Amino acid sequence: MVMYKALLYTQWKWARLIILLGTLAGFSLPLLSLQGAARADRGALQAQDLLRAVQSWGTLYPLLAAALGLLVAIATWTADHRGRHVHALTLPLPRWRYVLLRFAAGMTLLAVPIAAVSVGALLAAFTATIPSGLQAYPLALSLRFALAVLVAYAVFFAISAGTARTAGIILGVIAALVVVQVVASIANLQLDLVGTSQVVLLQGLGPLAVFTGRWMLVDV
Amino acid sequence: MFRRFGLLLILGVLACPLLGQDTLINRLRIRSDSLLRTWQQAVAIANLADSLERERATIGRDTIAVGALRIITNASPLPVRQAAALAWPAIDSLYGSAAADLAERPYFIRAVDPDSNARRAVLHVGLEVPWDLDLRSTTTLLLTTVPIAPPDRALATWLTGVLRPSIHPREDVGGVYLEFVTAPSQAARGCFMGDIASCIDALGLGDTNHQLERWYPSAPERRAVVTGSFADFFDHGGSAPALRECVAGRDASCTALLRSLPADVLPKPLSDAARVSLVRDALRLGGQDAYRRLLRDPEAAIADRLAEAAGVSVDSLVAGWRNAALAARPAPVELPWWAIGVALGWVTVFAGCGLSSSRWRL
Amino acid sequence: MAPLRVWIAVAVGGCALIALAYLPPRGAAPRGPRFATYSPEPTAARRRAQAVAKEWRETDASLRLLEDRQHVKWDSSRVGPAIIFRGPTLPPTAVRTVEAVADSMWRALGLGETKVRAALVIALERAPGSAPGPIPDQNGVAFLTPDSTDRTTCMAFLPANHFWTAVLLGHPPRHFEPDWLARWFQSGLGPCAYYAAYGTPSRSVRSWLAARNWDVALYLGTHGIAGERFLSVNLLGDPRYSWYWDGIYSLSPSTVACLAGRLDGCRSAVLYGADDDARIAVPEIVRLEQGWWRKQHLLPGERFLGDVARDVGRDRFQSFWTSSLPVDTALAAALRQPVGEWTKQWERRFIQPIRLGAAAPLGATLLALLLAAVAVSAVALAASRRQVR
Amino acid sequence: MLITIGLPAAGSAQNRWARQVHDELQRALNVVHAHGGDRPLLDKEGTLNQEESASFTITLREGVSYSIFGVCDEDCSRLRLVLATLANSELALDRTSEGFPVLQFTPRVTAEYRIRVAMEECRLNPCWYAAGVIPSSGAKP
Repeated sequence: MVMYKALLYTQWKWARLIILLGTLAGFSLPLLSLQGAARADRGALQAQDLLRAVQSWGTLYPLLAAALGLLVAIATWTADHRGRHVHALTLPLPRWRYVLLRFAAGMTLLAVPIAAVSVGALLAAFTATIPSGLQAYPLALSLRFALAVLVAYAVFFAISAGTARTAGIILGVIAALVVVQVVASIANLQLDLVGTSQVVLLQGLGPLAVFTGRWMLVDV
Repeated sequence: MFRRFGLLLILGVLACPLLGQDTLINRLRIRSDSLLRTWQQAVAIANLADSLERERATIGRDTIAVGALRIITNASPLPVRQAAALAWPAIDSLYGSAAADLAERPYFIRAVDPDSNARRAVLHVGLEVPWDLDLRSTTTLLLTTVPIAPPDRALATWLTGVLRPSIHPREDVGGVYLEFVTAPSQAARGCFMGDIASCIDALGLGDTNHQLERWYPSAPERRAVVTGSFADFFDHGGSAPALRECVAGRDASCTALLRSLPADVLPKPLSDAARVSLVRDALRLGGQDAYRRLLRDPEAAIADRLAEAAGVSVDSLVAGWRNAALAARPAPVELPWWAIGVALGWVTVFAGCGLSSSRWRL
Repeated sequence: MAPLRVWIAVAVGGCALIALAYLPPRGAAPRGPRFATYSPEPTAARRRAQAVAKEWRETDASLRLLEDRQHVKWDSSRVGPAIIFRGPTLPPTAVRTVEAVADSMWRALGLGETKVRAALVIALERAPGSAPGPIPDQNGVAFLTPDSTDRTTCMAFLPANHFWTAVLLGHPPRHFEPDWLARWFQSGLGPCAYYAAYGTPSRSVRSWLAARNWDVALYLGTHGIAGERFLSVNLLGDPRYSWYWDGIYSLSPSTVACLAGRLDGCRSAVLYGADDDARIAVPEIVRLEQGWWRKQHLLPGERFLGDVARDVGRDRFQSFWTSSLPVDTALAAALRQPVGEWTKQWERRFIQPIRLGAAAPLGATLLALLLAAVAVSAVALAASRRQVR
Repeated sequence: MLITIGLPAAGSAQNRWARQVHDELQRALNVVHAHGGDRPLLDKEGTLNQEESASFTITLREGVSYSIFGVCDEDCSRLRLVLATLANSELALDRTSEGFPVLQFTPRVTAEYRIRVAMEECRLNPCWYAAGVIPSSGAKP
């Protein structure tokens, strides 16, 4: 527990600006997206326009989640990389536990912007005048945001924990995929690697499908 | 006696609903007549309002006259006069003597503040244009909105639109060359190879029966048309299986699918641009009155009308048009001298950045 | 710890300021049209003339239908609907062909001699100015249903556009398929096909259908209206494009909820208009305007009752059609299951349930959690084997 | 001998339901006529939807006993026949004989009476009906 607190404190020092900005952004997103759901005398949008606005704003939640995951993950490992992990290896605890503590500390920090999104969504939903036939989904939105942050953080945590070589390999694989796709299209081969990987990863039951789809705070 | 009484009674009872229906019909007839009168008055008033709007559109406006062009516009930095001076020769050369009618059909151009937030009066007549359009765009606007009387239905259908002066004549004809060599149609390819009958077919000037077979005679062509242009359209309900068979190479399915399309939807081997360029050639050959001759007989076949306008036979018109298209073959990719300079400049910049990097300092 | 308090204070203060600025919602301006238009708008006088013309067209159509109903001649040698042509006179051979097609279409619907007879009034395209008044609307399909002045005749008004006029005058385009005409007639019969097949509906069913302009009983055939390929639900387009959702959200909430596979949504989409006891006008003229599918309360509603009839069988549908019970009770009895349940399954035949709200699919959620776990375990594993060089 | 009043059957006589009720009513009138009945006073045919009714008036003479019939088509399972005064006070009604209600009535005074036919159950609307009135006996000159 002491060790966890120490790690949490160090990570807080490295990532506090990111967390602060993420919290403000996460809190303001739901409020901004529901500005059209005002009383009739205050320029309220019709249901269709309101839904369109909510849908447009909805694209920012996954972006915010991915950005938070990426930046906090990088901040988590930068110091260790700089010190060539000597400090981590000198600590009196198994390395795997050290990794889990780092991850837990990062997630603890990320809980703040997640909470901000939840509070913002709940406040917006309760104070907005929602047209009849529509309903708000603040809890579903908050849960999805939390899940997206967790996944983004975990993936980038894994990538940035690796050496530059690991990162190079990952980037190389992606680049190879793109090059093969380009060559295939030039050669007019029926090969759609990018499309397929997009479907596998981002659509339907893909592991990254939580980022895609529509993030509707208000819907039918 | 009773029977007669009964009969009258029955007829009366039977007639009741019919009488009700008659009164309803009379009521509707009266309403329809009065609505018709109201409509006739309303149309007269609307016509008056339109003409008043046209007059208002001229009040306090300048009338710019260049050739037969008349442009009524408000004072603004929009380069209308210069644009008209550039547009008139193109318009005059296309419509010839018919262009004189444009003096009676002015452009109404309202130049407005380009700031989209600025308040604007509702536009009832003419065009609304931001006053910061440059000369080129204003000229293009004049060329693409020439207020010439629309052609008859037959010509408009064949052209799928109105004939306008060309903005980039050379590129237009070059585009026809590209269609010759790229269109998935033996008719277009035959035209390219010099078969004038194929050109006439590809342009839809000949016999329009069995057009599918004439334009796309081989199975691969028909499959290319289905998969290239109508895959999404046919991929629903009853036609989806036929589409799959067609994609799998069953020509009968491709043909059936294409036959199920309305005639004007079947992709033309040579685009509308090619047809327009042919008409332009005919008008150029025919001289001043060519456009009037083209419109003279709306009942005649398009091929005859083109020949009449051009003053030569369709075959020689099409042959000349084909030769012009072949001559306008787009230039192959070339490397302008300045591109080499730009490339070297960038190399120097990046090299400089690299050499000045701190990593080189010890 | 002092700096921590400062950061927390900044965060809380910032959020409070944002809340003060934006709560409660201040309202917003609707987004303008996607493409700015510079084309002239009609004057107010022109708009009024157009409105009067529309009203005249409707009155004229009603009048003509009533007149035609009075003068319709029934040919006892035919089973199909009587055909009345307006506009140019057709050659006798063309008339015979049309009647033969109409008869075979009638038989294909399983109809023979019926208590309520249908008459198709086909208005051929006429040249502008060839008759007084505004140019008739070539899209205004209308139906005059039987009423107390004539309980046994249902009239369908079917304007023939340029294409169909050419076909009827005996000049079909060379790609013309024979079954197109029959399909056109079939879709043109609309509610009259139901009247012919099942008679006049009970008061409750009729007032339900009148309240929703018969949108669930426009097509009795086995295919979609105007053929397999043309269900109104297909007109929504492709979910990949933004206008798909614009189209979805232009529908009523219950319609959207039904597309999402929600029972209550499907139920209220089907039973829209069943509660209010709509006054049935005499004459009752049902008009379908262009874009009628955008006003449907259920997609693809045009074939809903046709599919119900096919699924439950003639007798059960007949008892629903003439039942004096409330519509929801009568329909549930005919379907032998709750209306929402059946409709939800029916909807699935045409469209995958759309996703509403913000929840991620369960499977995707589990896979995402698995991916996170694998990523973190991989790092832990790699770290255990890390060497210091 | 077949009695035909020569009704203007309009379009309705063309279909089988109209023919069915027409024939059934003629048969009923023939039966009464064959057993000493007079010529029918009234023979009315028409269509009604379920829960609709039609009524018509007829003059009946004092002391004459009249048979009043109603028939309806195969889709109708209950037809109601009511004889009432013009002030709508019911004098006789038959709601038990389902598709073939019959009334026997002998008026005490010569007056106009109202006969109302109500379509109580029709499986496929509209249902065709026919009603007939015939003096069954004792017709005075």
